[in-house]
Amino acid sequence: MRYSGLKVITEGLFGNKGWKPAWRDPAPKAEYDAVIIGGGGHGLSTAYYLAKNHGITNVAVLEKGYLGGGNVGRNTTIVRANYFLPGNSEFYSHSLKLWEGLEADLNYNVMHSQRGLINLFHSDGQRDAFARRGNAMINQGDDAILLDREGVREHLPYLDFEQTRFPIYGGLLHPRGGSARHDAVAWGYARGADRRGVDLIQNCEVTGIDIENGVVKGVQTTRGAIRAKKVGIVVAGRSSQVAAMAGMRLPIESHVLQAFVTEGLKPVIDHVVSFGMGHFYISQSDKGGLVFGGDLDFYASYAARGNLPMVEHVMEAGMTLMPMIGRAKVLRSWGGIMDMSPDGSPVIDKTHVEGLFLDCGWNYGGFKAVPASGWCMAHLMATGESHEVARKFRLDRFATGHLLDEEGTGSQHNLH
Amino acid sequence: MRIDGKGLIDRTKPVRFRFDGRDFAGYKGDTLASALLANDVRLVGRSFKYHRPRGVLTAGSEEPNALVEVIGATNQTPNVRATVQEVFEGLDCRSQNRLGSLKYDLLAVNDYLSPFLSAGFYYKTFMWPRAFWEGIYEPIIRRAAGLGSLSGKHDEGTYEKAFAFCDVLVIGSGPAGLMAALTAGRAGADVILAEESHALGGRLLSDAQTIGGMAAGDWLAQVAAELQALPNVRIMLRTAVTGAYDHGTYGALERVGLHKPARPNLPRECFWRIVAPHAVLASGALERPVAFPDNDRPGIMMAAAVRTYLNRYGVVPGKRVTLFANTDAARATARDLMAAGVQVAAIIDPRPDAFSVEDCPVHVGAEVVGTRGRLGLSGIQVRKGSEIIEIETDCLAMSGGWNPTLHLTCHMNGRPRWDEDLAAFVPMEGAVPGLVAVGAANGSMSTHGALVTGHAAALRMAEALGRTVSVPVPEAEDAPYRLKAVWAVEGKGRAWLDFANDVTTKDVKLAAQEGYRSVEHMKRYTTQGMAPDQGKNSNVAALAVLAEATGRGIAETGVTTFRPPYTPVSIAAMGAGGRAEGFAPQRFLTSDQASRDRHAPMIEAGLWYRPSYFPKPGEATWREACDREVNMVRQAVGVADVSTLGKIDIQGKDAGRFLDFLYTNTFSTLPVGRVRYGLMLREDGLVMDDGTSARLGEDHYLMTTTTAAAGLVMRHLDFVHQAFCADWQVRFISVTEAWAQFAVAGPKARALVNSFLEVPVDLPFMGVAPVRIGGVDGRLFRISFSGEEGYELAVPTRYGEALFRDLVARAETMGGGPYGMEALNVLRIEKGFLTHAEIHGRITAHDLGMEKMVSAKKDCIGKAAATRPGMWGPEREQLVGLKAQAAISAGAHLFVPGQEVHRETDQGYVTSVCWSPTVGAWLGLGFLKDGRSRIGERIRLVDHLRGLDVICEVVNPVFHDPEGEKLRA
Amino acid sequence: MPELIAKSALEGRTETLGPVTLAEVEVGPITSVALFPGGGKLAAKGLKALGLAMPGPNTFTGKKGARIVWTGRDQAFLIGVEPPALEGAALTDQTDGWTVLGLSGAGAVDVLARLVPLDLRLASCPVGTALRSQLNHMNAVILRTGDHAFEIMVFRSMARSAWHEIHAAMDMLAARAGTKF
Amino acid sequence: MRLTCPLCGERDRREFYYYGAEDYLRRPGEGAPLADWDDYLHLRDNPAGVTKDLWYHEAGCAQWLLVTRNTVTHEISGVELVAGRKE
Repeated sequence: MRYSGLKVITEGLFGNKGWKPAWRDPAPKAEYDAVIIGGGGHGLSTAYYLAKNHGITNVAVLEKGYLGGGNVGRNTTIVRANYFLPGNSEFYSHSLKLWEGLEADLNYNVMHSQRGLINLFHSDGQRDAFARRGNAMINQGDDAILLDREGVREHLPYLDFEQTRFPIYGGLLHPRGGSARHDAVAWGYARGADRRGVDLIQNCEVTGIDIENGVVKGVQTTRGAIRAKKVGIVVAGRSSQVAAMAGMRLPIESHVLQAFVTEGLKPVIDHVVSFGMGHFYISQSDKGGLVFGGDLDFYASYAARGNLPMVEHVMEAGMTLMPMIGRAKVLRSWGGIMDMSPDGSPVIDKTHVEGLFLDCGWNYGGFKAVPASGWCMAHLMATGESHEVARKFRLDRFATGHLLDEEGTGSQHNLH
Repeated sequence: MRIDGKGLIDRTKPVRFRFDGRDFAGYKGDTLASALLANDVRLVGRSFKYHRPRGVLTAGSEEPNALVEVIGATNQTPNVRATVQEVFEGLDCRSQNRLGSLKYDLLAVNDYLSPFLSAGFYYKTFMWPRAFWEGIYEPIIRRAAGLGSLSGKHDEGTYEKAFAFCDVLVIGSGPAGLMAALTAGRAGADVILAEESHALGGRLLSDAQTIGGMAAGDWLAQVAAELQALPNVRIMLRTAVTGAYDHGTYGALERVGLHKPARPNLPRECFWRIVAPHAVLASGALERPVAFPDNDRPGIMMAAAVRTYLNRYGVVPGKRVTLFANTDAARATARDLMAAGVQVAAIIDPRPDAFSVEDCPVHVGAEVVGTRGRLGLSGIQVRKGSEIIEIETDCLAMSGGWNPTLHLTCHMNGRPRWDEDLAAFVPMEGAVPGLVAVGAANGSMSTHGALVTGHAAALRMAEALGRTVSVPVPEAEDAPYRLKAVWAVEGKGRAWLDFANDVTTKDVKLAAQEGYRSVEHMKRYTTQGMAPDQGKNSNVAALAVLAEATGRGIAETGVTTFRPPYTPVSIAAMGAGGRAEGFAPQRFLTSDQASRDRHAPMIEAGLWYRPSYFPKPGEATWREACDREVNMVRQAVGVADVSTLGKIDIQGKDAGRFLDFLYTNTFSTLPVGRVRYGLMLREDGLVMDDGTSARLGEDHYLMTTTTAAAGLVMRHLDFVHQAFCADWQVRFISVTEAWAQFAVAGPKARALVNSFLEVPVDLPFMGVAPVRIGGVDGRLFRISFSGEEGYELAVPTRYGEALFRDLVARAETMGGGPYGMEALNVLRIEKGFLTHAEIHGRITAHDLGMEKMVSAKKDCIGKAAATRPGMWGPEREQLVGLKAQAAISAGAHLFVPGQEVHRETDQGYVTSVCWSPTVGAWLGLGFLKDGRSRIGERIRLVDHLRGLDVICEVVNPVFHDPEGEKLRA
Repeated sequence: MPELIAKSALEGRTETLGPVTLAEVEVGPITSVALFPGGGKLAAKGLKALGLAMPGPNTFTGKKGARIVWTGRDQAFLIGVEPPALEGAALTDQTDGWTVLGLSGAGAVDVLARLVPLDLRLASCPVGTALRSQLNHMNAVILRTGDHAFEIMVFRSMARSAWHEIHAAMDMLAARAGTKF
Repeated sequence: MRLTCPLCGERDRREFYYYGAEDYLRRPGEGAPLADWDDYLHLRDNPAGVTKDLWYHEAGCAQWLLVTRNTVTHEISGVELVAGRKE
């Protein structure tokens, strides 16, 4: 069933009785060419691109809960390509290009909105660091504009330019940055994969990975054993547990990241804005809620909930930067579990087991990576070779010292 | 309409307020909702999507409809619950989410388009042409969405945060909460009783009943008086406990000044962090609506709310009231109304076996299947068997039973349990350690049940605290709770589940039809439960409709998760204190005032404020001042406050050994009285910090760190010490704050220093000695961050200001003066000295050309990891100097002249630049691939953002006095 | 020869609002006494001369003029007296590193409850308690010197922020005073 | 969240700095192969359940603490000083 404005009108005229399920609810088959463990954004997009780009359609996505129930359904929906380091630059640049064609490709409105992202800076040193990054973005072929204080004021007149603790020196504007409707991304990929024949199997938890003589043979699940020639682990948030089923110990520590949404308000914030002297970033959703967040709670956790000190820090940052949001009321806070890697960058790589592939370590930047992560993971699973834009996301780079540490904070998992 | 003789409002205190520009009168004790209803105002808002007319539904913070903007003197507050906001003299508010007037909202057209605006319609359209999304579709959607509005002006209100500690936190002051507080209070425990409303009592304020043989109101007054008198009991009114966090921490929001005219320094709200090992959740239960066709008109209200308006506020919301309810308990609303002389047109009870004792028509086994009235209810249709009965009514009180208010028990991921008898979810026991749900919050629906469970929980907590007490539980109503679950009534037209977000039963069914069968999918697809009431009015019914649509039971379907806050909390309250400069402490140098006296612009360096430069008359730009200051240091003498550098005093027999372990180079061999530059790595082999350490005595060192890394280094030292060598004879402590330290640099530095030392010293380069200045013991270091002969003079901080003023005055007599951060930066770039612009976290000793500083003779932190193959070698970028005749910029990237400019051809980047008055050129420091072997090459510097494209010369990073002759002079 | 005038961070400022008084307090010398491993007995001898001993965690002893305040593992601040010659411990002058604020009067606890994440109920925090903690975002050492009296040590460079924040809390409490609680 | 510092007593989480798993205490000796350093610096069991990790009482006594903790429930079952810990 193809979605369109005309379809919405004709269905509306006939009581909306004709809408078909967005995806099937199949029972698992005994064997697939490829099994993807994890029905989140990355897993669904991997399945989609396996089918679409590589013609591999005998694929199952195994999800222990419901589709899109992980971090793709609990994030602050920011989409950007503003990285400095080679290795990251080309990957996120590729991802942004995919975002820009995603609605047409998926026939699903993921509400990708390039409203512009502004990273504020608060000292000369920060200005230089952001300029260095902005120049890298342009060298990569993406866009960046360095705003001075008055330039920021034109875009964001509501900031506190007079009294804020760390004066606003300017901002790096990334016009193609923006946001999207997070759930729709998962659902759009799910629907697209399903339409190409992929079996999306919910409430199916993987309990073991079958390996014989160093070759993957399939998985054990709560819904029975499934044989597969290739298995992809795409379970950010739970990577360590699933990888352990294959005898692996990962360079990952799991951390909780909180985010917040306010009650609906008439439009007041047009861009995605981030503060440079405290952890705070904000945008306004199409429904009117202010969606914002900050840093990790900083302790290893699998509880999808946080604690007050970080909540308060985020709110205080908001109050010093843009006190006009003070009277907006926080409606809901939530926490997601992040795969934190020792350099803040992800892994898309083969493993020591033949046929077993790993996509993990997205820290808290995984949402914007959903298209390219799936694209590259599918490429890796289909061809056995890393995609050219994901070549540096190697699992052994920590051992060899070829790090991709954008923040320069070092091998401490929670500092990225 | 106000009813004489009813209600707990103070009729001697009339209050005037405004709503949508009209003046109204209410009484002290009224909420905005009760006062508007008393004035027969039924239409108070418009719904989110269809802009349907909406009236007051509830009498509490769960209100989905009656949300207004309160207009203050300086700012407005959106989405204020009229059911919570107390009226006060001068309160001014208006309705929201309308285009035009509330009565004639132009966006009401959406209601006619509703067939095309069903759940998730926007995922299926607005995709073509692509450019129309940001340009046309999205702006229209955004403008239509949202409820109230922010003004865009800074919130200048006062907000407060506070901590409180107690033994027992009681949440809610209905019969269960009062009994718990009384029991724990009499036992001598420290009790906090938090009540969301402005008066104690909970349902006792709304229900006419008897407790312990007396009127409930009298019992309440008696208990309240005793609690107020107990010194160990703290009553917090207008305080909603909003979140349960780990280890007995609760968040709570107190409305401090929202119910009165603004006053200077009076907080609007206070956000409390309450720590309690034991907590009693006595939050009661929320009545739930029934989804029958057109159940959203103004005039259709919750039955308990109608009762609350009658008994607590003396208001009836209609002249001919009908009741549609499926429990015995809800009948009390009709009985109370009749007793007050209000006409009850009919009682409709869907239970076929329901009793019929009231003195009004009672339709048993019947359901409401339709309603009339454009801006307010005028009539309903009732189906009884095959018969349809038309009833004229302007107020329909509805009740679909009760949901325990168990939200807090879910804040730590606890899942509630479905109770088939109650047809409701009840809390999972132990879901929040230390928190025990009692009374209706735990499914004990009778007053007796509330008293007994509140008492029992408090008694157990008192015992756990080692206290005993005997408190009799008074007798009270103990009627069984009987209901037949009725979630939705079939019929023509839409039946609302989520009033606030305009989600109807059709939307939920459509979600199921389209495969969004998981409860989370349904919620996200329909937006049910995501409105300001957070699904308090709709979650369970929506779930029941989904369960039926998917052929599953409710328990199997599961629930979405309740997350903090229980009731929305303003950003300003949780962020209290963060406004303006409160976000982070300010650190001031002792020279701060002296610098400001000289009109130096003060800039932030971390938390510190440091002078940027010291302008002189006639200087038009900072560059002129900076160039002058640089020349002054190079030619005469300059004075700068460097007290912000971290200083750590390290003592003990193993102090040298400790430093050897921390630094790449060796300090145990440093002679007493000498200073050495040290490089410190992180354990991952990258450079953490650099600085000098002085050996003050055989077992006594003083380490300096950069300003930026002072805290980090201290934490690192503590870790290395405690984790790896706690038994060594070494102790250390920060003395950053204890010493004011000033750099004196330039060819005349020695003369200046000796001009005030009691005993002039002749220090060698990298020497340190104790000195006496004006009777004060200080320390003199001969170190330099400028490349000139330099000294740093340290005195106890209290003398800092005096010494700075004195040094500057002396310098000025020698053709010198103070210099600021800008000149300091130029001086260090000229000399190729590093800051955290270069040491940015991805840099190895090898990148800096300092690999020889990593001693081969000993282990040190970071040494092993630095040998990883990716950490050194020519493919990495290495520190170089750059020299150009045109302006260059930090942040630019480097390319081979003649090659294309893109990522693949990128050769490196620039970290620091300056115009060097000394060299007469633009100088830069940067990192270039295999840079050390490319000294002498020409390189192209490109900064797209600043429009620079300059050919530079790659040079040694030490531009000034590369042999160090001036330093050692 | 320069004349070096000593200046405290707040120049002895004092302010009273309602029942609460906030004042910068001059406490005299502050010396960190940090025991080396095995140095406890040697150090005890030196302290004994002052009539003092290393205090237990979270306490201070002595009286104004010669106090010893627990500040960490095998570490204390000797306040109000010049340090004796001590063996077995590292002595470090901290006199100028800290600003001490006195907060006293009925309501002092309520003021601190706005800023300090500590249980200040008398049973948990009796007179004689010394706690290392935070005053809002600043590190602080907090001494309970009376039922309604505290001394708060903060880094000297942050003294103005500390004063400002305590004062703001006093202002808000004073404004609330008319509010029925 | 509250942690009980063995010296200072029960304190709010905001007083503490978190570092990572207890692995950081097992520093390889001089000359250890680089694989040991990879283990030490990067690889983690990262259990969903009981773990031991390192916290620093930064705003308190400046002691590093070894905390036994459940990463799913956040229950804390033990806290000891890193200095003088039992190996």
